[in-house]
Amino acid sequence: MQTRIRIQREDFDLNAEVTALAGNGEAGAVASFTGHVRKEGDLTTLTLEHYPHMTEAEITRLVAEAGTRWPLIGVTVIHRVGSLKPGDRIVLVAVASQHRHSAFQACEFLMDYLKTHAPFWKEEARSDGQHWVEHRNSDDDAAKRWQK
Amino acid sequence: MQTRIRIQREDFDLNAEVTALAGNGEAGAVASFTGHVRKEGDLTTLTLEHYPHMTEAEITRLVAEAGTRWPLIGVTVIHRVGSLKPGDRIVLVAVASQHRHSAFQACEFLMDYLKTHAPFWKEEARSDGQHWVEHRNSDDDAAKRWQK
Amino acid sequence: MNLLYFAWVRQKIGKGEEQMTPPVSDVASLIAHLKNIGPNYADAFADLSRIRMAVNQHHAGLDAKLGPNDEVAFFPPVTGG
Amino acid sequence: MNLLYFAWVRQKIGKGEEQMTPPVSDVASLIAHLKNIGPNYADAFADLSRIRMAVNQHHAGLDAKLGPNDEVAFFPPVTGG
Repeated sequence: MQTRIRIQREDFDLNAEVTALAGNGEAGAVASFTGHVRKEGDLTTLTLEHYPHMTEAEITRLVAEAGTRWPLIGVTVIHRVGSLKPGDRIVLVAVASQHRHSAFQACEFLMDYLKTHAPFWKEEARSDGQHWVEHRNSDDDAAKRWQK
Repeated sequence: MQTRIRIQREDFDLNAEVTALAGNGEAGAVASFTGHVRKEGDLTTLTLEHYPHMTEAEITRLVAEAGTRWPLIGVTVIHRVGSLKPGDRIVLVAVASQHRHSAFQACEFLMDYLKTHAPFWKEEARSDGQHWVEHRNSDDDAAKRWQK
Repeated sequence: MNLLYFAWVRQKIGKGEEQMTPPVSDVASLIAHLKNIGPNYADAFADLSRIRMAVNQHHAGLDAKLGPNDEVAFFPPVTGG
Repeated sequence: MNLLYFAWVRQKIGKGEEQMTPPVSDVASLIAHLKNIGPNYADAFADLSRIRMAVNQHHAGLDAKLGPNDEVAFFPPVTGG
């Protein structure tokens, strides 16, 4: 399984990433997810902090786990860090497989586990100052669905 | 719900489509699926025929049905017709929602129904001539999962 | 009535579209009528388990009613996506 | 031992990283040790239900064993993706 994991400040080109992942006809199905900074009231900036090295290590472990559950051809995970604005993209998870259901399942599994396991923290800047975003229990519930 | 449906010979730019769909911070989650022509043995060309007008009408109905099942912000469906080569993209379904599970579910629902309801037909060119692709029962089974 | 044929149904019949005003009131009787026109039609409709149809651009069954201004399409099970 | 702090844990403690060799053998006793260093640490670790930890870049619990060369990180529940 071809795995690409990148933590970066820059935006990414979804078209180029999916083209690279699909290869030259190796994969019939690519499921992708992009997470975007929502425009919410007076939110001006969303700043992402992470734990260098552990982030990559943890995502590598999650992708390996996905590879044991579904027949995957390739996975690309790109997560941005630094200062983002409403509308900016935060994350890409793209999964190539021979079969679309496997691609969809693995992509959603990876997003659910990324949300609960990958060491990133979001801080919002609003008119009344900076606030760390609270972890959502609904994300834990989403990840628990995949427990075997 | 913002709906874009296009049947076209040309390839598409996934990055531009997802950016348009996510808007300027309206959607937090975009799930996408791209189907690609697989490289298979001596396959040289895959030609897609469709039923003009009914194709658009049927996909419009499928998107409307998805909109009754999940809270969606926007849907883009692009399906190519004409002659394609191994590695070429065939189809894009992209779904924007506030919540990623809705986006994933609606995207997979639309792909499953597109495969069983949208009037497209694939013809393969191989070294021994042209062959119409047979409908797969597994696609019917996939669509049946969504019956209420 | 406007008749449309797609994929191998079109190839077997030898045309993609034709107008006719057959004395039929549902899809099943239209198919019976077409099979009598010639061997190309009889061949195309030999195995109805392999034929799907649409009336006025909606998927339909053999029992769908037909009027003189309807658009009726015959085609194999779809293989897009 | 290399200690790392992230997000509001880092802000409350006032630094992101420090080295120390505390006389502890698991995460729970490391936290007890840190809380005695000063009010900034006591504040950061006041509510352990809001603290997560990793040992050598793997998620870990309060009962995880520690050795002198381990990397231990403390942070809030994650909010990426």
